[in-house]
Amino acid sequence: MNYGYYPGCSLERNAAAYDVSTRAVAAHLGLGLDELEDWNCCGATEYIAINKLAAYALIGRNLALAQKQLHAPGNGRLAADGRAQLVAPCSACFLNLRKADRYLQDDETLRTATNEALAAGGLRYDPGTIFVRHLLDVMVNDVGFEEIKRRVTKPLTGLRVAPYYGCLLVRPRLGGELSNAEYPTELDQLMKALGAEVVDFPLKAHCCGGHMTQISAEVAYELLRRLLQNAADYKADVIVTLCPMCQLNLDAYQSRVNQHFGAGFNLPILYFTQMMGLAFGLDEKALGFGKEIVSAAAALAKIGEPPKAGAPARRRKDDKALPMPGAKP
Amino acid sequence: MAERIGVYVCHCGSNIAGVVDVVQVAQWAAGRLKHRGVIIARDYKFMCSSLGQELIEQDIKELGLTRVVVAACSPHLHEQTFRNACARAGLNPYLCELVSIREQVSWVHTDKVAATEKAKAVTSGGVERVLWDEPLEPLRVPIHPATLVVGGGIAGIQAALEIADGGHRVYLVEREPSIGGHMAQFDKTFPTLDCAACILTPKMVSVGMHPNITMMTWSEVEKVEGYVGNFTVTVRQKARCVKTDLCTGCGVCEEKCPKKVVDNVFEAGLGYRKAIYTPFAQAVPKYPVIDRENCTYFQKGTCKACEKFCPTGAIDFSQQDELITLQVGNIVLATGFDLFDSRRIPQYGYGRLANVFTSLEFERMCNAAGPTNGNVVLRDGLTAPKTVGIIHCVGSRDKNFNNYCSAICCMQSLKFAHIVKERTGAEVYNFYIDMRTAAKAYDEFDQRVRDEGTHVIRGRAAEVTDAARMPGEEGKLIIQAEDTLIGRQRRIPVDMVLLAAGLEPRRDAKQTAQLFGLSCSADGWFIEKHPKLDPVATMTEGIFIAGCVQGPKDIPNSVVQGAAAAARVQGRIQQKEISLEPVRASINEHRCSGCRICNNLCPFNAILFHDDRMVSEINPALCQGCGTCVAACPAGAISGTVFSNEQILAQIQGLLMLNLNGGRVEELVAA
Amino acid sequence: MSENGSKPKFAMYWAAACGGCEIAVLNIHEKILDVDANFEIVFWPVAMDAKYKDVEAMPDGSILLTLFNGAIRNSENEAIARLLRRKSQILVAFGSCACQGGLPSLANLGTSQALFDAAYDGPSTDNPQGVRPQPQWAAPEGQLHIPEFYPAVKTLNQVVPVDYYMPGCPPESPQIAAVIDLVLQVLGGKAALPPPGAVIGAGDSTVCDECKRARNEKKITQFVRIQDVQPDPALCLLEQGLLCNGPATRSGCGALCPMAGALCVGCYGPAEGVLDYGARLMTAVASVIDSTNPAEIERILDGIPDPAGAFYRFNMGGSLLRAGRLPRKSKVAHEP
Amino acid sequence: MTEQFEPVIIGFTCNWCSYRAADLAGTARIKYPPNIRLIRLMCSGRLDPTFVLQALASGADGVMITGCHPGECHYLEQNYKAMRRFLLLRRMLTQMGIEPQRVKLVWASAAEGARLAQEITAMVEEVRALGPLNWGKVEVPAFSPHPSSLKEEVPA
Repeated sequence: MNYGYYPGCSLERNAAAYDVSTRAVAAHLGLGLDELEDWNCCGATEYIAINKLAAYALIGRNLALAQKQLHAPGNGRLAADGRAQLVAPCSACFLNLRKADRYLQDDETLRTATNEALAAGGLRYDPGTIFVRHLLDVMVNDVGFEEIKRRVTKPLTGLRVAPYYGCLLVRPRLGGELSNAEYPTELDQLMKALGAEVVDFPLKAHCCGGHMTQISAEVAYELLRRLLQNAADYKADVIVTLCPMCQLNLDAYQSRVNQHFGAGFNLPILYFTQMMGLAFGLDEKALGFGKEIVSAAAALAKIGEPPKAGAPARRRKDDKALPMPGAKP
Repeated sequence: MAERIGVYVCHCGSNIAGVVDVVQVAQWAAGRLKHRGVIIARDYKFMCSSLGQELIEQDIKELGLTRVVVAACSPHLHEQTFRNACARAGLNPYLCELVSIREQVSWVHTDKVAATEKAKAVTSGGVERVLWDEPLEPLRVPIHPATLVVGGGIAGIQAALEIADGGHRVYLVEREPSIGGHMAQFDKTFPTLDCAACILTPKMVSVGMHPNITMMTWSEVEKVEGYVGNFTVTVRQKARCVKTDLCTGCGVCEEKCPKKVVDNVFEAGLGYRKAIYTPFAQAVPKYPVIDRENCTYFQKGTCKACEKFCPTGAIDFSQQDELITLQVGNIVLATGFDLFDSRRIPQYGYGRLANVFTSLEFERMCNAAGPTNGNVVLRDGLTAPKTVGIIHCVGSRDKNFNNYCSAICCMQSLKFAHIVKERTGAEVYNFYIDMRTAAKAYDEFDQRVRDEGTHVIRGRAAEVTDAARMPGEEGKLIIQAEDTLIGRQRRIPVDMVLLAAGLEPRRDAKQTAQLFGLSCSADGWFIEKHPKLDPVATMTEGIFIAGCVQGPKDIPNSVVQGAAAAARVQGRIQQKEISLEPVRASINEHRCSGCRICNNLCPFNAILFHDDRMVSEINPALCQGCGTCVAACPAGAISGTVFSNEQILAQIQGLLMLNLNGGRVEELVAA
Repeated sequence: MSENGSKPKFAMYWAAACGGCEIAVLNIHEKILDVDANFEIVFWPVAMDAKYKDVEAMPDGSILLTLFNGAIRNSENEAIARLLRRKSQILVAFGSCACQGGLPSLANLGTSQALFDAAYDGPSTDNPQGVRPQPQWAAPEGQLHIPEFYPAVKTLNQVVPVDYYMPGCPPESPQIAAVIDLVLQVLGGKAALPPPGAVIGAGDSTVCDECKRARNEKKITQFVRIQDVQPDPALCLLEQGLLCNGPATRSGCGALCPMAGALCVGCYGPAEGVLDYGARLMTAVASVIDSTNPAEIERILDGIPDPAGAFYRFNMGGSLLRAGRLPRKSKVAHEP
Repeated sequence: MTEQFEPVIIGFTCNWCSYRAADLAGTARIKYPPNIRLIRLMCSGRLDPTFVLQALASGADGVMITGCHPGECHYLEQNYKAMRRFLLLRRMLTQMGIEPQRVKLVWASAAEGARLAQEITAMVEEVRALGPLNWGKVEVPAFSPHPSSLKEEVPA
């Protein structure tokens, strides 16, 4: 299957590991990623608050480029509903593109103004022609767990993974996101399919603080501490993310958080595509390992270790414990 | 024969006359509609008063009226009144039209001139329509005296007992092995806190002993045919594998059965039962059933422990399901509700966090006959909680799940708070949106529980988590909520969380509705005939609803509905026959081409196709008169009484006032 | 009925028509000799030479039977309709066009301008001078007139009262023969005329009544066009998603088209008592679409690219909307 | 004072929901313009497209079809049939040059008196903006619309 590909700025710099692992895994799975030509920044999370029209024109330009490139005759990238599919790995880019498509559809004034701005560059965007999707959605729903399981050659056995979704992918609900905004499970299932031991990570959809590190560091550190503390409490070896912002915050600011709270967190933060590549047996260097600030080497060394916990204790005759909901006898 | 029409315009005090110039309307009708057959048009203060009705009767007799049009209130209010008046004067009641110039004119418009013009148009529509009215007789259907009650919960039990006490045969069908329903699972009932079993068991025993009640448990209705007064119902009696004539209910089989199963029905998943079981000690009937899916013998071919130990030889593995056909005149549906599945709100942790319980689990927990013998303990079965959080409105009043209020959860949650306090002395926090305690002695109960020291926090819980953030939270479940009364986010660490899950229609409610030919609201609750004035009847004649099948309600209201449905049924039986509105469709066989367009349009299966003659026919007793087939017949071979094509087309012409000189002469005066 | 022992007079006329009705009359074979033997044919432009002025010269009511085929497209059609009405005792609307407007009345969906554009300026027209018909033209020989083209096609009964209706495009020859037999019997005093206004030469059910194809309860999930499928030869065509007009079309033709595997196109018009042909067909077809989802219903309806044409093919002129505002049959409340 | 065009709209209502909604609007004294005239049917499934055509051909400027919300039909599912007929009818009317705003399908439960009044008000304004339908400007023949209904001027 073929998709338009919008990497976004982060993937060219701090999240280069996400970009290379995405491309490597996609190639391995036979997914065609057709990068948009001449794409520009999505405006990230704050631009919309500063100048709405400029923000929509900025995002709209990418959608217009996608429409031009993906709807070109003979392109063959159209879905059954006639829309072209555009994949964004970054949650912020994904949300901006998805939101812009929807709001341009709903708000005629905004649509007209945006298209007037785009016309200056010889472009226009017809809302609804591009179906914006997050990379995780494509992996889970188009490729599917069965296919992923089939591709695993080096299962991630023994590695305790905390799956972290962040907030931009799950909210707001504009259609086509993950199954549950409050407690999504797709990444959990994906990691299980790769053979990892997945910890039930209660803060999986809580905020990482976003750009709060630049505005009010103390607030940001507390948010990050909660996430790291929770992952550590659950004895996770790594936190797996799907968003460059989350990765950056948890990775780059981990030492500051340790300093600030006198803590000793040492949790590598990796992209889910890196884990996929690893389990598929792809070359580690080609997956961007080593670019993370908190080194993942020690954690990854655990892969293949036998499970630590012994067999679950047999139920004793006099055990008074009540069955859990949905328990089989 | 020339038609002689009387037109009567009602003032309704000032209700109509205050906006519509009724005198002018009457004069206009007498003059301008004369060539349409109007020979008299009167206005009168209150047409529905006995004097008003007498006016019509007198005109029918003295002026020889052949048709009557009354312009007054909604036909839903007084259509019957004026039809009766006509009948008393010897005019067929179906030659009378009531058109609404109150609800649809004087009460909704302010411009007096425009309203008067519209009243004329509406009257003119009535006059054109009445010309095409046909004299009709109501349909009379005999009523079979037996009744089917589906569902053996408290509503069904009440209905069955009332009808049986009235001396009529009742078949009570229940799909579980015992009657009792949800009420049998409860410990205490609010607000009086009397023991559910103590008040329910005597009623269950009465059902079991009643000479007029044929109880059919472990059974399901499979097919419903026929119509009001004369239903033929097929019931599948599932194989119990126990001969009830030999079984004494001693319970040895259950004791000896080696197979233990989590009981997801009666024990709400909190306890176990055997593969051969009676769901609870007071079950009626007392005979156990074998759950074939879990029975070792049925799955693996060996065991038969129950057969070996049964002192009376009552076990019979060879029993087969039986199909039983019943003849009944009326049906009461009391199939109850299912609990909202709390796993659908994953942020509350049910199914993931061990010490989160649903309301039904907790009912079983505090029941002395339940899995913990009434001890309030954590999932380990040993530890008593020191703090308990109770979350209201789980799955109710939430646009993500159900918009409606489940009606019972506030009181149930307060009851839980009381029981927890009483049994464990724990601190209790109730998280509510609005406290809804509107019934006799309910609000007093709320006050009592608050006085006992229960903390009530007004705020919908955002999440339940075991992720500790602050000291004191470790090892606890933390409920995060915004306390909207103080405007603060709060985190309350507790040992146990109870989710007051809402009530939902049965998972198979849609199929049940289809089986009985009823309709469900968008939420899935069965629709009553009228939400206020006819709450237990349905659109399908002869089928009544009672209890939670109609919508969430507590025990007193379920009992009330059970009794109300029984009263309606008994009234029917007493009448021996019932008159039905003759709104029916029929097919002109000569004109029918047998194209079969209409064949699958009738949800009541009233349309029959005769293969031999290649024509379709409508069974008037099954027809409910919706007219869909009339509107669909491409050959125009189907006609419908009371709402015929001619009547409606004429009314359109009349409303557009084309009865005058072939054009729309009376334009509305600009408003 | 005959005067002075002479034979009763017969006339036949074509207005806006294709000529098929005339052929159908000739197609009754030797029965045509009975017509000749029993009638004096006074006016039949396709069969004999006659001038309008000859008809005008006849006494009013002197023609016993006139078969009028074709719709009213222009002022000439209307003038002759009025003329023949005046001269005839019995005026029969003969064929789909006279009864219901027929195919010509589909033109009512567009404007006259669009029609002329298509005829005189279409892609297949060679008209370098851009000639358009002119109602008047000054020729060297004097002022020439052509009939006025009406903005909409009318049925015969929209311009004159009609005694009987004989539908079909064309009416089936055996039905014509039967009607002629009947008229002859009436002339011989052996039968009575049907009630005025009746439809003659047709049945009063619909085409399905005569169609032998097997049928079931209908559930339509898609509409297909007959050129795109190989229909089951024994099964109801509508059930196969083919828009057969049979269910709504008056019987009498013997279901020739559907029996031969072609769709009924509705030329026999509405069944007895039906006010609007297209509405009846449309409501029937829509009722059996097997979906409750508006988007899916719309998708299924996309299979009918031209609903107005599909549901009113032969019946636009006689339909409610394209007939303009008409007083409906009203129940007589007072004795006259 | 310029005279405002007052459209006439024929409304078809279902006995169980929208007619009761209209009654409720009355009981609650909710106001709406007097331009609509209602006809009661037992169900929106009774709605024959002929009625709509007849209303438009007889001088109505618009037609409002109302019924129970999908899934709430008192006859189980007949409102879906009304919906199918409406969707097809609307396509055909569009071909005939009748603006789609003139024929509307509105779902209204018995409890939605206010909503029905709102819908009526909105539709009256919409049709007012469109102007008269003027269907009568197409040929107005003086004779019976249907063969079988001819009663007069038949020679013996």
